[in-house]
Amino acid sequence: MGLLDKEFSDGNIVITKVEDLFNWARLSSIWQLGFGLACCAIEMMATSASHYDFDRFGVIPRNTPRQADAIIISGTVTLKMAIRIKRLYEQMPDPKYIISMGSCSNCGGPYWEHGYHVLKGVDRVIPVDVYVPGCPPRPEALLEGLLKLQEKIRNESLRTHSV
Amino acid sequence: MKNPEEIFEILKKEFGESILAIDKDVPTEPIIAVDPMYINKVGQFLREHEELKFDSLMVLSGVDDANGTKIKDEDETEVISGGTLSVYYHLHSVYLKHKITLKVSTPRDNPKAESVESIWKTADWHEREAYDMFGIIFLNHPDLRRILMPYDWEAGYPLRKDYKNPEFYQGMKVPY
Amino acid sequence: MYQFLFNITGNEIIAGLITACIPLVFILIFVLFAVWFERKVSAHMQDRLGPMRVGWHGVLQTVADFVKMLQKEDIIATEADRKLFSIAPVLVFAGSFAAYAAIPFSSKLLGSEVEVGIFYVIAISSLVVAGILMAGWSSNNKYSLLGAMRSAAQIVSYEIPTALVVLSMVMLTGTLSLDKMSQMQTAHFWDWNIFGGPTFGFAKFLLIPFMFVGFLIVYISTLAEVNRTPFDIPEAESELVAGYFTEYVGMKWAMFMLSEYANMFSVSAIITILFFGGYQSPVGYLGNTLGAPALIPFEQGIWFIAKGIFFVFVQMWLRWTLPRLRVDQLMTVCWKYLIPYAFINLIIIGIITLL
Amino acid sequence: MALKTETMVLNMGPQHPSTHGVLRLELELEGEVIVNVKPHIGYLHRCFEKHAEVMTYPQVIPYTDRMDYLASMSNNFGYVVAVEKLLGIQVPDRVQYIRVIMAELQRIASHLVALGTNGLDIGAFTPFLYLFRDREHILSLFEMTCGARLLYNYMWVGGLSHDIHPDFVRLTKEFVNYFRPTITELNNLLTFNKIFIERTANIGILPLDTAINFGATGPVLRGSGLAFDLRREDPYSIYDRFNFEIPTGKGLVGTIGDCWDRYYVRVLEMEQSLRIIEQAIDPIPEGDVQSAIPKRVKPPKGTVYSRTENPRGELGYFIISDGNVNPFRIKVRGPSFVNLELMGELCKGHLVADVIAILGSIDIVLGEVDR
Repeated sequence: MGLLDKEFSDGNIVITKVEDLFNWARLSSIWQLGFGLACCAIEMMATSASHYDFDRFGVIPRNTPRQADAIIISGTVTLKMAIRIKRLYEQMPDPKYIISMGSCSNCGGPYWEHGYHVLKGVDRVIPVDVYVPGCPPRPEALLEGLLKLQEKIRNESLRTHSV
Repeated sequence: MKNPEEIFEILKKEFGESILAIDKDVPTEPIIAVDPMYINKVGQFLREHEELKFDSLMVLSGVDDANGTKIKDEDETEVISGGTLSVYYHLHSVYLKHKITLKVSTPRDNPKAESVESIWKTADWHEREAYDMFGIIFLNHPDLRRILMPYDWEAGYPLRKDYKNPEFYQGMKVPY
Repeated sequence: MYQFLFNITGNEIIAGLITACIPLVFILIFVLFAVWFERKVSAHMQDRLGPMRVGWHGVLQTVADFVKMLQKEDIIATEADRKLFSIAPVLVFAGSFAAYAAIPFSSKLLGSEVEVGIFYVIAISSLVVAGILMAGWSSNNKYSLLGAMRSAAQIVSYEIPTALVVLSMVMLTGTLSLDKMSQMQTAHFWDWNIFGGPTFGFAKFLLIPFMFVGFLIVYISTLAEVNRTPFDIPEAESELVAGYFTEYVGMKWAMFMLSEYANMFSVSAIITILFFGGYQSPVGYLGNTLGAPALIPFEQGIWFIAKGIFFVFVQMWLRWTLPRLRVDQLMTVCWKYLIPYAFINLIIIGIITLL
Repeated sequence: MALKTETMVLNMGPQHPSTHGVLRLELELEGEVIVNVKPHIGYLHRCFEKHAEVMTYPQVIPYTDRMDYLASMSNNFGYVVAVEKLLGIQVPDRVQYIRVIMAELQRIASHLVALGTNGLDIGAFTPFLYLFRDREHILSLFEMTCGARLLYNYMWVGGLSHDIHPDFVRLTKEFVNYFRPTITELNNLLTFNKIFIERTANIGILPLDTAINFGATGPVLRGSGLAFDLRREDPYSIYDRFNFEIPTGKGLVGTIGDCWDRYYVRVLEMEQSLRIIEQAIDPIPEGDVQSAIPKRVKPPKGTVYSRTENPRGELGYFIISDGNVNPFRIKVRGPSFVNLELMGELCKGHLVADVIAILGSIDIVLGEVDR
């Protein structure tokens, strides 16, 4: 965003307007990568089904990492799967966000002590934006996690990427 | 419909010394111990015999009996040496509706047993899982490699009682 | 329209540019509307609400999607064939946009009164196949290669039943030009071709069943040409992940979506012209009754767009109810059923027009 | 000189829209026709058996929930029946009746997801959402009794965690009356839909003897024509008090044992479960559900292998106890783990699109395959 980094003398009216528009667009059409790992994936499916309807917030599942903006890591991340998740994260185009859903992907969940094959938290492999607690979190909790992510995007500024 | 004692008699008569013993005192199910190198012949016989017709292997589970001696090696972790790793076969006949449990005990340092994959196709993955979790090698199994753990996992066999977690796996910290 | 502008400006380039811009503007607005419309239609069919939070009832949803896609990082895979990779979406969009040149929106607003209108449209819309093959090959990804192969085979083989039915309609109406075809079906719905054409007589009643068969054949085969369910095998989410545009990101992928929806409308437009009286209104014009003939072209435009959107709605309706056909079943439907029926239909209509 | 062709290996990787979670299928393709399928599993191996060795008997129950997360009630049921057989304790009738009702409700919910995703793989998106709408009713019933939507930890060794809600009986009856017409709605929309039949009839035909040899159980085995249901074969709990039929594949549309049969067996099973619920719901006997729960679960030294009818097939728990508080070894026979071995057998000679249809009809849950 070299063009916009130049400080206009009279300041920020132009930038905040454009910033709001860009942030509003990014937050109101978050396309999630359609893949689930474990029990949380069933709750994620229930959230995008008719009763809780993810589509109200503009979230539609996309199948290829190329066209997805956010991954919802829903389920236990095992060591064998962690390598794949890292590659998926790298394949996604840049303004991308990660929602870690469920205590398994937050910190290893019920498998933290004796799970020899479980990665203790997905943030050891990819940077996470929003953690949704619960095992599995209720659909309302996932929706609240999405709203938290939207809030975070709303405050992002074009000049310095806030992550 | 035969109960385990009759089946044990038939097997004893057929195979003689390779059928070791039957123990009935332990609750809920009598178990017939079999010699590990003859298990595929016994299995073939159990499947073909018209009075028995055990045509489906319900489950094949590896067990670490942990009955060896516990010795402390240099960094004060205890390693079990000697003792046995055993494999339990639960067989069931769909048409004659009777069940039997076989047990095979193999020495812990080089656990070898015959594969029954040629008799019951379902044993293919069960044996691979027993190998993956305990290191029991099944002779002439089509492709015996790890099934649940990553293929390049060198830190031993996880379900053994004396298993220790590796520190790192491909750059990721394993323990909490 | 071109002639009218040429008289004003006197310079062909400007006139040509302006007449080309009108369908482009229409397509952009239509795509913004159609994507939102599809999400709302599919949502309400599935007992849920669809986009609600972005504007009143999610009206600005597609605008948000569009602006978000502007910000996406443009990834081209290292082994991808760089030049082909970027040309493919442009070619696919060019194919579907060029078809709008000959579509008469109303008696006044008409790209170019081309004598061979329908022939041009069918020829130009097969340009899309080249673009799809390029996209599939250049993104160096097994899934897109499989998707591109399938969609090329599908589009090429479904052109034949479309061409046959169009041939039978040309035989009936006697002209190739879309504009004349629309004018012939005068402003009352019983004169439309679906009900046997304008001339009253015994042939008109004989024609009606074969017109319906022709309409069904051409509707099914244009569905397949536009890759919509039950024929959307090239981008079958469940098998090929996303077909030939698996590797495309942001704006390049938006071009594919633009051309898919543009194709959907152009195909529905062709069907309305062939069978449902193009821009003629079914119940006569308000302009005549109020005595303001200048009003008629706008009414015609509104009727034309309304009919087009109705057929686009039916395509969406089919997409969210029917499962998907397999590739070989799709080919058997085309070669074993649609083409023979189209031939028989062609012969019978020929005989009837000779009566 | 024959044209030299080599097969293309296509990876339907762990992230794929229709592999029901994290399963990698390595397809060897000859053009579009499949030469060989090699499933790679283990992407969701959560070390259940290691946890079972370090936890006490009651602590293992939440881990059984997370194995087959679509049928947690049946997992609890299987484990609890096994431990009670080892302990030799008798459970009051009220607990038995509630357990049967919960297991049958869970069977309907699990079949709804199975049928929905099977339709979704073949491209029918809307039936998936209708079935999920009906499933929400069952989830609210579960939520009313034990507070959780998906993983319940409801059945304890010797009893239940909570007694049922006062108007649970009324709401279940309402659900049964509401649900019966929706099955016919599903049949009109998807089961007898021409394209769905075209895509699933005569695909992935499983002859009966290979099914038995591969140890397939549940709707996969019954789809091939054998009426083998553990609730009737080897009745546990009080299933022998109810009368219900065992639906089997009859090849109405294609041959016996094809994808459509496995699909249709699940639809008929849902109706049978409704019948069981109706018979079980009326006379739920009175009593305290936690009366038979032992203070400390310390079974004697010995082994037990008990098998129950999970919606996907025979769920077996092989427990070896050496007399102290936590189990010495628990081996779980997951039905999906065994049914998944059929993939290599069923997909030979089919097209890529059929692999998805066959995988959907076998209906696997990765939590149970990888344990």
